[in-house]
Amino acid sequence: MVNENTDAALRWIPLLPLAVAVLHGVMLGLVRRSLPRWAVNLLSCGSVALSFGVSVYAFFRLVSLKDDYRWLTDSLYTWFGAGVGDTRFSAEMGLRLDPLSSVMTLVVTGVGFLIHLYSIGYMADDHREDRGYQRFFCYLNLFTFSMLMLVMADNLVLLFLGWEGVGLCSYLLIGFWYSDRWNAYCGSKAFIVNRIGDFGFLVGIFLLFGAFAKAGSPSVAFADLRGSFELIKNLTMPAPFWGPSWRLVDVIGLCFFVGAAGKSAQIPLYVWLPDAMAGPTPVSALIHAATMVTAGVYMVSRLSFLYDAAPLASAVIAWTGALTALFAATIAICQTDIKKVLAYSTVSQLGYMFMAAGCHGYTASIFHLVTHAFFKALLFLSAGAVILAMHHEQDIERMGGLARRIRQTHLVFLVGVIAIAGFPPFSGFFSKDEILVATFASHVPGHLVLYAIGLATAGLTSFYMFRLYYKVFHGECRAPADVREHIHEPPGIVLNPLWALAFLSMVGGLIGFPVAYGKAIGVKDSHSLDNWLNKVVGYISYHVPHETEYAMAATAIGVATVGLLLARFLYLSRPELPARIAASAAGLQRLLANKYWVDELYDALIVRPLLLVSDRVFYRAIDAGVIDGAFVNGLGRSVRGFAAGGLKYLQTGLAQSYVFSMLVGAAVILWYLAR
Amino acid sequence: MPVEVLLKALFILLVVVAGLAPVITWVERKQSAVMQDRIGANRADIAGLTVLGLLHPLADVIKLLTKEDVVPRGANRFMHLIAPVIAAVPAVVAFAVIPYGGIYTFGGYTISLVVANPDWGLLYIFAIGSIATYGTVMAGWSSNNNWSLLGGLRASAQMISYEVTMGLSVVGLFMVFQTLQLQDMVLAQDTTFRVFGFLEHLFRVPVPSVLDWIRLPAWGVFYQPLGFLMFLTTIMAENKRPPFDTPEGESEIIAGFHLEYSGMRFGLFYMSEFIEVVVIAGLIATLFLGGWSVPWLPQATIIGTVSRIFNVEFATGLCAILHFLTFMLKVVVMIWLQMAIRWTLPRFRYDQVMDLCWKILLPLSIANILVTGFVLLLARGNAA
Amino acid sequence: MSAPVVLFYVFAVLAVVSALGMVLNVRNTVAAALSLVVTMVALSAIYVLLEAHLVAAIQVIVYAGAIVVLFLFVVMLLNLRTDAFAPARARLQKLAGALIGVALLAQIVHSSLSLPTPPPVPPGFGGYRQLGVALYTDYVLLVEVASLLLTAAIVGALILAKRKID
Amino acid sequence: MIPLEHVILLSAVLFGIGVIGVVTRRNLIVILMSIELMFNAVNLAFVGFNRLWPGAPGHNALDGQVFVLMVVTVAAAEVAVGLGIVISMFRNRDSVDVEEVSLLKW
Repeated sequence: MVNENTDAALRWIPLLPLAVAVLHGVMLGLVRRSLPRWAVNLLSCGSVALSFGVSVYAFFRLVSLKDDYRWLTDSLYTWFGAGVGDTRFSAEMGLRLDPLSSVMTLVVTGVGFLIHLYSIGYMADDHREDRGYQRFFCYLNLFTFSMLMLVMADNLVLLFLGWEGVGLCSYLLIGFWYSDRWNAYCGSKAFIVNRIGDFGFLVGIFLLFGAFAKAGSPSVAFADLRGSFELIKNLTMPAPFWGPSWRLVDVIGLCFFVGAAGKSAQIPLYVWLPDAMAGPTPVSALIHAATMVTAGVYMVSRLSFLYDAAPLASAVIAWTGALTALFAATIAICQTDIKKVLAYSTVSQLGYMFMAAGCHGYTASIFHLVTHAFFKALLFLSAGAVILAMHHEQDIERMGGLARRIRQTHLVFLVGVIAIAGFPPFSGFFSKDEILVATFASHVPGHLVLYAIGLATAGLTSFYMFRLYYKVFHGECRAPADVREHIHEPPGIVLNPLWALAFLSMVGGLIGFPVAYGKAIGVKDSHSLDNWLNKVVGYISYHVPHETEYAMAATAIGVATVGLLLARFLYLSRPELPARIAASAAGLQRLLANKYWVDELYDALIVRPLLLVSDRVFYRAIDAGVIDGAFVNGLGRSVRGFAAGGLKYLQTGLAQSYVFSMLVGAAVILWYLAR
Repeated sequence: MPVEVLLKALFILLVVVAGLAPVITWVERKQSAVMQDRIGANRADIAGLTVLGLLHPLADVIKLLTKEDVVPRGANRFMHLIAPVIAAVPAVVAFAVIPYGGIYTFGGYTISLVVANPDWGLLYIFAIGSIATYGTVMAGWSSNNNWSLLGGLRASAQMISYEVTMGLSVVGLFMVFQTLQLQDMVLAQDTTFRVFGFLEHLFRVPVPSVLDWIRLPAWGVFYQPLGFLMFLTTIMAENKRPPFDTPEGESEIIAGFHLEYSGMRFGLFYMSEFIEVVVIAGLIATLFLGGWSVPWLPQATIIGTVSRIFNVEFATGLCAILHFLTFMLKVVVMIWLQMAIRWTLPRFRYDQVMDLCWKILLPLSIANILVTGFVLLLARGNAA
Repeated sequence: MSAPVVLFYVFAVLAVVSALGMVLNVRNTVAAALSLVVTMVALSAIYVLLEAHLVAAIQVIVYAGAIVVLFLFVVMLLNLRTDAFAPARARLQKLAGALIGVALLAQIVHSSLSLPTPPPVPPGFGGYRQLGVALYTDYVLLVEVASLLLTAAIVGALILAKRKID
Repeated sequence: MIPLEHVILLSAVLFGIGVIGVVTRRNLIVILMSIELMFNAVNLAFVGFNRLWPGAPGHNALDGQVFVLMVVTVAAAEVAVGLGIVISMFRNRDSVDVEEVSLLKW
């Protein structure tokens, strides 16, 4: 089977974007001349398109394979190894494509390709940075490469490589317009917060490898981990401080989840994502839809075998996800920056996915990941189109009534809104519905509460998305006159990807057409995504009677409709009301508008004390005082004094005296030897 | 057998040094006269008969012996007195390793006609030659005379410079004959080689056997023509005779290092030059012209043929005499050649001498070594 | 006491005396150089007695024939008739040096007493053939390094002694 | 047979004489000569010890003599450069007194 399961074509999927990125890097860094734009476009988009093609090819090869042997591997070389014998650690540079990662590859390359296309139009008039255009595409390609490495890695260490890669690229891209200090700050913030998560991830890797090494099968390759997971399933570790010993699996799962929370912006590490809006809009789209934030979800489902055995960790994940979803949704209500709204909606959708994953509904979370990739990319890109049309105006208070001016943008945006709000038959409906079902049917403690939270979040989502929609596209235009004159439809290179994404957002849900409805319309196991993934992440573990499922779907639609109507009432028919409500509930309004002062809280609790200690103690006292003062300069001073005081008089300038001292030394040595 | 060595040494001293050297002075006069269309020395006479001026050397000796031996004021007396000896002795002792005959066996008793045949014969020659420098230098320095000093300076510089090239120029010869012993070298040359053999040895071109009859005596001069020329040049420069006589340089530093010498001490310098001429002749004959060997007639052949008629002892003795005569003949020819050069070429300027040594001869000799080694390697590789 | 031993002692005494003559001769540099030559030649004779024929020849050719002549050349070039220096100033240094020298000498004598009698030499020992083989097989790297050193020395001497590099 | 102790002793004595010359004389040329003398002493020791271990028939052990040859080479190079220094020094300060050239001091 092995020869059938190896395919050297896999390596090209990540390699092509990397090659182009390196080429750009060389041009920029060494040659210091930027290619002409058409060349940049051709190379960057072409490479991503090609790797998309290869992914499709690989996908069909997977399909052709037998059900139980459905994976492709392409091992390149041993990245690095350490140790010997039964504690040998070796990280292979090997790619592995199984159904899960093939789905991810398709999403990353496909959506990524659309975003690349879009960027051509979006960055066309960007002349802010030196050689910025090529630099931008260099980062984009690097980003794609990292994400592909992440999803195609066949072992944890390699996955961590991609993990760090996306972190780096997000930093580079969020701070792309670094001349503006605020952007640079946001980039650093994203990077640092991610680092905090990565720390947990690393600890998780160490623990996992240590456990497996102790159990006698040292490896970090997913296949081995999964195969010999039984060995460590029941290991325990002593509690660090007190209390009963912990289950190792739970600890490891939690550690990994810390990492996932960092990448995928869950409480408490979500703070970087809204600030990530500082980057250019395509970047936001890329980060939110295709590449970065999905990494956590992917990783959790990749390690599903581990989480299946770790109830505690799963529960934590589920609850964190749910709370994040609700929390972010509430914040999103009061945001006035179009991209901020979308950002918080992303956070809450990710919360959804984690909620599902925590309830062992990995298929559901991946499903939602895919659909979310579609419509969130769509939303961001069309928002970018709006911003372009408004001449880089992002405040929705200055928009309105754009529906007539930019029709196509308006249409695709509407598709995205409907999709995310979860109205059938758009994609969002199916995935969200499945998540709710999974939560409802799972055995996580308090799963009904989770279900309720999910439902409420659904309503809130629908509400704030339509609020956004109405405030942007309807009502009278609040833009200043000069801008109002020049509102124009963006060029085709910007619009076509939007249409493609809109189409996907509409029909994307059909890949997970629920079994229940399938029965209704007489299609046997219609949930193709489930059939596709179940060998990797396990079968859908919940079974609810179809009637319940219908009822839940109905309630979900109902809640969404409520949100829709409320938004319509508040922001279309009675646009003066919200201000009054805000005035009456000023505290709440301020609380939400300021995002619960979470940033300020972190700032006060963590950042400032840290800075203070570093400055006062580590820098002033230890480094400057002890190391520099006592050791470095002190040593130099003493030597200088000694030499200038006495040593220099040995330098008589008479060669013979030197010879004489040499002679004495030689005599002593000789005497010692001949003694 | 010290007696044998003593006899050989005596033979050399009598025949070559005492016999040949004075004659050479006459030869020089006469040859120069002939070359310059003069009559030359013809006055000295005993009872009226002048034997072609052959008495002149005798007259010279008497005159020099009877002259006063002056030591200039402020000179370093000891050195001044000892310098000529140091100059003359090496020239004489150099003969010790030059074979003037082969190895012969008179029933049971084997004799090799060379005073001493050390393993490092040629090195001995070089060592002696390098000692000979000191005579000149000491003479030049000790006379407390600026011209002499300059002469000594030039002599020292010139001689150490040319020693280098002299040594390098014969390295090719060692490589060919694979020995430093002069007797062995001559034995190796006492044969012939096929002129066209090199085609086979180097280029693997088969040579028609007819051409095998075209043979040359296996002399160094044929193996190392360039080496021969360079060795001749350098060793003549070592001898400080014209055209390399910058240490004496009559025209600019009156007589150079022996300016302050008179009487027999000057005579010693004078004689040592001529002895060296003979040494040079013998050395070149030995190294490059097959020494005592008769061309195309190897020793074995001679003895074999003659002993058909007479007995072997007689044949051997005849062969020995023949060899000695051949050697002397070659020596004489070489002496003649040196004289011819000395009276033909104008003097070099000092800087020209140095340039010739360092800029032309030294690179040439090194190149010669390289080429020789390469050719030998090629031949050996083809042989194997 | 066989002839070589006698010769050895003769040459040894000669070497020491002439060496002293070189070092202690404060009047006449040329004389010093010449007595150095005597030492060299005596040493080469001792080398012959020690079966190191090639080394003996090289000793005479290089040291006596080239190096000391070079010394003489320089002395005459600079025309130092007598070196009119007061002896070195540091008397204490001299004293200490002499003491240390004596001590070292004693030490060496003490530690080099009673060496075994040397075995008979194998055929061709010290001859140019054996030495050449040793040089060009085991020590070929040494030879290369030496060639490099000589080249550097030539260039260095030129740079140093030339009035102006043209 | 030549007693090697005396050979070594001789070399030691010569070396000592050379050292004395180097340390006490002020004439740079004589100092160089003394250095040569020291070289020779060392060579003598090498040759003597090589005589002590001449190796077996078939393969001679000539390390000592090889080393002597190297020492000679180095000595030649050293003299060439040293005398070059002497000449340039004499050209600059008209003397070969080593105590004249003591500028490189504190």
